[in-house]
Amino acid sequence: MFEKILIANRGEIAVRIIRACQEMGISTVAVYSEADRKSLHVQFADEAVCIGPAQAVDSYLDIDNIIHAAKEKKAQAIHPGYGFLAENPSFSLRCEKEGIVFIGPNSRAMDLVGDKVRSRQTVEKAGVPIIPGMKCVLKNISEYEKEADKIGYPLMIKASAGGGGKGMRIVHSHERLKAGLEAGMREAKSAFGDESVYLEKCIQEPRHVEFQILADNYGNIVHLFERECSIQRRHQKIIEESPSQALDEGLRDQMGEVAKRVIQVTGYNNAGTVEFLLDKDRNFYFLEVNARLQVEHPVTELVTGLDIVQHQILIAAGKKLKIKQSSLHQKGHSIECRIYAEDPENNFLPSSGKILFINEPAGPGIRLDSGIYSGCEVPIYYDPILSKLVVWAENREMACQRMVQALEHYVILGVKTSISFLKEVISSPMFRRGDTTTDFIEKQFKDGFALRKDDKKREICLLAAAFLGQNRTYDSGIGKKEHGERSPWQTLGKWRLGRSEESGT
Amino acid sequence: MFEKILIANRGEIAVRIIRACQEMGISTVAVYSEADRKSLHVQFADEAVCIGPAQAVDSYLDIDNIIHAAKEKKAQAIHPGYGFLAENPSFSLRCEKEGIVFIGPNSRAMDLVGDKVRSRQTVEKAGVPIIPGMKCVLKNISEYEKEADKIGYPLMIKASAGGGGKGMRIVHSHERLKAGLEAGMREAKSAFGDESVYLEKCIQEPRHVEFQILADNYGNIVHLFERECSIQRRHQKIIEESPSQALDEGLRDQMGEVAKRVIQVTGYNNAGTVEFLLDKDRNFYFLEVNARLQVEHPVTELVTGLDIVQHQILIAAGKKLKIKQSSLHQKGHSIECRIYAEDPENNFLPSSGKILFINEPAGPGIRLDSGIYSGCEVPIYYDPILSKLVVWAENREMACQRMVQALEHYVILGVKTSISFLKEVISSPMFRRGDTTTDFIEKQFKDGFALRKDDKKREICLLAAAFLGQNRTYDSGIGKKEHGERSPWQTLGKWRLGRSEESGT
Amino acid sequence: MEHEFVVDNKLLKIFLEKKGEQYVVGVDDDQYTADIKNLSPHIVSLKIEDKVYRVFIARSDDGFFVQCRGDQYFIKDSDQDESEVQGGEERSREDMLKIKSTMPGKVIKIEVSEKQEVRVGQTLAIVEAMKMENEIKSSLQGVVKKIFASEGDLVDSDNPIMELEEKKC
Amino acid sequence: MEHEFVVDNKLLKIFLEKKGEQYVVGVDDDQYTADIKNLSPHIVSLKIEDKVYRVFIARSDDGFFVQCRGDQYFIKDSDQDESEVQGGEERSREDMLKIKSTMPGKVIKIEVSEKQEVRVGQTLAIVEAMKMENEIKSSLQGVVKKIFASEGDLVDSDNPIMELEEKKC
Repeated sequence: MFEKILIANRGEIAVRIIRACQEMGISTVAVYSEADRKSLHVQFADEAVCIGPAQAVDSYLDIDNIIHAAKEKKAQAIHPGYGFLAENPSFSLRCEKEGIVFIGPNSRAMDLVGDKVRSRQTVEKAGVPIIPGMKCVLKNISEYEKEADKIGYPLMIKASAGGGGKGMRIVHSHERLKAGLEAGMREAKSAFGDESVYLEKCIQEPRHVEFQILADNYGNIVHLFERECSIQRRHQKIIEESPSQALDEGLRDQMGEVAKRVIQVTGYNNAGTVEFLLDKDRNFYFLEVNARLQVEHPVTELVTGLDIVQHQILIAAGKKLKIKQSSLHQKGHSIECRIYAEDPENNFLPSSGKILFINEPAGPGIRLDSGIYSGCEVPIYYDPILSKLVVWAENREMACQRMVQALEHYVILGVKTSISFLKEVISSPMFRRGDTTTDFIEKQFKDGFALRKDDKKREICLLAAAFLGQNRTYDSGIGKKEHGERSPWQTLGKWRLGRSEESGT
Repeated sequence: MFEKILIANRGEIAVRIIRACQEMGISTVAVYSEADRKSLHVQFADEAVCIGPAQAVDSYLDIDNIIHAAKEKKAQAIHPGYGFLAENPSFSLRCEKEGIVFIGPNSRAMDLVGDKVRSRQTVEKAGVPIIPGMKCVLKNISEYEKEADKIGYPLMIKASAGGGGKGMRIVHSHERLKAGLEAGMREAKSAFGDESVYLEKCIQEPRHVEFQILADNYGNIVHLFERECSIQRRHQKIIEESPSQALDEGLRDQMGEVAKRVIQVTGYNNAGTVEFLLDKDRNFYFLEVNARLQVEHPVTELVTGLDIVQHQILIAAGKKLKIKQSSLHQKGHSIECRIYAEDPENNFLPSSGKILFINEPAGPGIRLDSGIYSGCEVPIYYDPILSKLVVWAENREMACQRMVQALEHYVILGVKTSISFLKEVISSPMFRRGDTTTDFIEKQFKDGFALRKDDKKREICLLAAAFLGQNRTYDSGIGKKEHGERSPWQTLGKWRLGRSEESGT
Repeated sequence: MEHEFVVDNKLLKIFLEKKGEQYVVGVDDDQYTADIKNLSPHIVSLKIEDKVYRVFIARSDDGFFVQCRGDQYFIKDSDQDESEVQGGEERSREDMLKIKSTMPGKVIKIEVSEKQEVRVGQTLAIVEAMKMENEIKSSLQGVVKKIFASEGDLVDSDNPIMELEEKKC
Repeated sequence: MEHEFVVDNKLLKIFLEKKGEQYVVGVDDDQYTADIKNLSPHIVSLKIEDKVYRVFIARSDDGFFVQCRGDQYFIKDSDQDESEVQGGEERSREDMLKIKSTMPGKVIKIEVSEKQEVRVGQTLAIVEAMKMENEIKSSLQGVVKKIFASEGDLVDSDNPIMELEEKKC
């Protein structure tokens, strides 16, 4: 087993990986940018090395600096976390060359699954369903019509050079195809300077369903069931759960087997995730393989009882997977909410600055993977994820109730967060029904999001502010004993204590 | 379902019960003594009523005051927690009379199981094994000798009027019985003024193994498997775990069925615990029924996935138990450590006072049921339990490692706690081996407990103290920017900020 | 004593006076008694007719961040904001001339130059924070008077990146 | 500057001086550089040759409670304790005459009266805290000089419950 691992990441995921290492008796090296000397992940590690300036490109994305730190500290392996260099084949290749174990897939598999076109071709050959459509551009309308009939309606017209929804449109019938194609081409031309468009089957009311996989270096593969991650804003997942409300035993087994086949034919090893779109008629289509530990891995850990990070490390160390598919079960229900530093009432703009105070939810069935503490700074340079609040309960209904309570008890003062918004989503009847599709946020919050607030609570907040303000300015009105009791606490923030000499007991 | 529940308790268990109610949408009423206005359980509830002075006998034990609060607040049910009035039949009877649901067993069953002699007679008739021995005092040595041969050696001589180990002695053979009896009688006479003694089988290397039970009001009973609670000091449990290392499937099933029979023949309902002693030859003996929610219930919750408090409430509200014995499974391993305010280096004397700062462990598999916060007071009037740290992991080895890490990350400054001692116990090879008997602490720490401390860490602690001390006295040496950054934090405790006017940004 | 705060741009008054162990509170025309205790630097416990509220609070430069049972408010000190509250429309027009970032971040691009005319909705600068780009647009027609920041600079949301001059047409 | 602390009854000296962003540290004959940062009111981060230590610290009346990686110390200010450290034996004899509770609690029973003679090991009083009774015994032979507390009183561990007078025999 490794004696020392370097964690090439920051924030909550670095903390989470360090915890796993500590439990396994493995020494840890954190790396940090100049903006992160005071960050939590630095405090949790045994050793820490500064790898450059605040800009990620000069630090967390600088392969040379990270390799240098690993060699200097004699780390035998590197865990990349998610983001940054996690899915960068040059980094994993470099690790291989330097004789450092990269805790993740081999570089060849990473290369393959990172290429959308090649990976789809590979899995399609193995009989894995992909979204019907064609990436090649056709010559004339009649060719498109023939192709469209094959794919079936409704279908999507997409710009070949496209992205971000531009030039994209839905066509519901044969009659409207011609007009749609012409309009799509015009839009594509004006947006990208290239009028090429192609057709793709339109997945209606899609759910994002993905399967967590563990694969060792000897061809043993298990899936740890699905996560549903349909609740997204700006194509970014914000709430994930397991199990999905859309699967039954049969479909789950079927998709799980397909996911394992994807892993097999791509030669993938270590932990990975196979993403699918699931339509309302229970057809599923392969999207891609995420070649890393995912943000949402805790929901799988809570329903299966496996520690995915520890298994990643074991697999990377060459251990054989001892888990059998037949011994794995999903138990209860788990939901994760990603807590971002962002303003839900102002178009989810990121928020940064000093976190003045945190009060964290705790108790039965609550797990908080956090990268922050009272007094820390949220730098502007990186992804604004602060923590992940994850709950587990006997069933989905209880998990929802637990999450609502946990969100209500989660206090972060000083920066804006998505907490109140998440509470609104989990509380909504549509979410409670399990009616979760990828357009959930758009549908539910089409007019934006404004917090419903309670007048009584506002009054209470004002009272508390007045109380603190008053006791700062007017100490004389307070009895000596009470004054002494409170004094150590009253010297915070911009305040000063009037009579500290008297207050020590 | 109840709309409002009064919680007749304080500390971590009151907080835990309030959390369960909140998740079920039930409004909560806390009660508190004058010493507890600032306690955490008061802050968690929707409403709070002061029920008297600090002394428990005038508040938490005052039935009239509590019933009065419940009626005034229109609470439909009372949860007694553990300790205080939890096993007081007059209280549950009074609740019944007042038309308030007591969340616990019916008063008749409570009465029965609360009487050691009657309850042992009852279960013995139903074929439940009890410790061989006789409560009746015999006339002469030869009668004792006959009885002793029936029971077998080694055996215990116990004082009839006894308790706390006084007058108790072990006899290993027939030859030594007479001398032992005479000495025991003398001791009994001098300690209690009554020389009566009786014989009881001596259970060697005993383990304390108990079974958690849920029983509804319609005769449906399930057991939620065992907890082993052998690690005790002064006959008080301090570490509990599930599963027990001493049971295999067969013995577990057998003991579970016996536990259910005990519940059945005593007419017991709601949640309860059947306690056994298990000897090294796998014989088990009924001890008693704990007619309450137990301190250590979380380990069972973590391995079974059931929320025992929520099920207590459901049962009390007249719901039928939907859980089948066959659908219950123990999964993974759970360990609980009770965190007491006490000084392990000074004979475990209780510690009280102000908690200046807390940093809590968190992350995968860690649950903390806590009744304290940074800045709270630990009053001298009540049981010194501060919180319960509970971990879950795939297996016992990983659970131990997780617990050691969690204890190391748990920081409580201001009062002495058992944290360092617990870490020592969990880390010991004997505990790791699962070699846990009720004399574990006596054997392992016969010469008391002294912390092994690390010189480097002491140096680091001194440095930190010097750093803070210096920056309080000598502000001038610090650059302006750094000064500004740090200033809001430097006004704590006995400190004052030198130049607050400059420090606001 | 009476306290004046600004919440959601509304001026609110609270009267608070210690009376024995309790506080007498006046809100609007309502008056009642409250039991208020400081639990720790950032936590206050209020009890009003048996109802208990745990309030989390932190002071910032110009007010308090306060949270009670899931609802969070930013409560501004009234003295710092009286101008803003009273002269609403006037003030906001002035604000619109001072082009600030809505979030602290790094200036990726300045899209205009000094003296250049700009129209409503025109992108003036792009600021990046936390991997997200944000276009800062003009909300009026005018002329760029002065640019304070350069590309690559870190900016906050208090100090303007540039200032415009209104141009009536 | 040099700092003097008392830990486990030993006097320890630490030299600490700021030098740029770092600190120069002297412990015994050792000298090295440390990167020390205040993270929050009760947390200090130290970095020494890439090793990082998170230290939790809280000030009390006469020193600091400090914890680092699971080890906790109470570090006394040296000025408050010089007498105790230097004149060990002398002092402790004086201490033995002042009968204090080892823990804050409530006096359940005073077992002696003033002017009564007491022997080594004799129970003087019983103090209860947190449901546990604790017998306070005499560690020398003497006479009860003065009793300060009555049954039912709350006592702490700083102020004596009674005072004895030594009686040589």
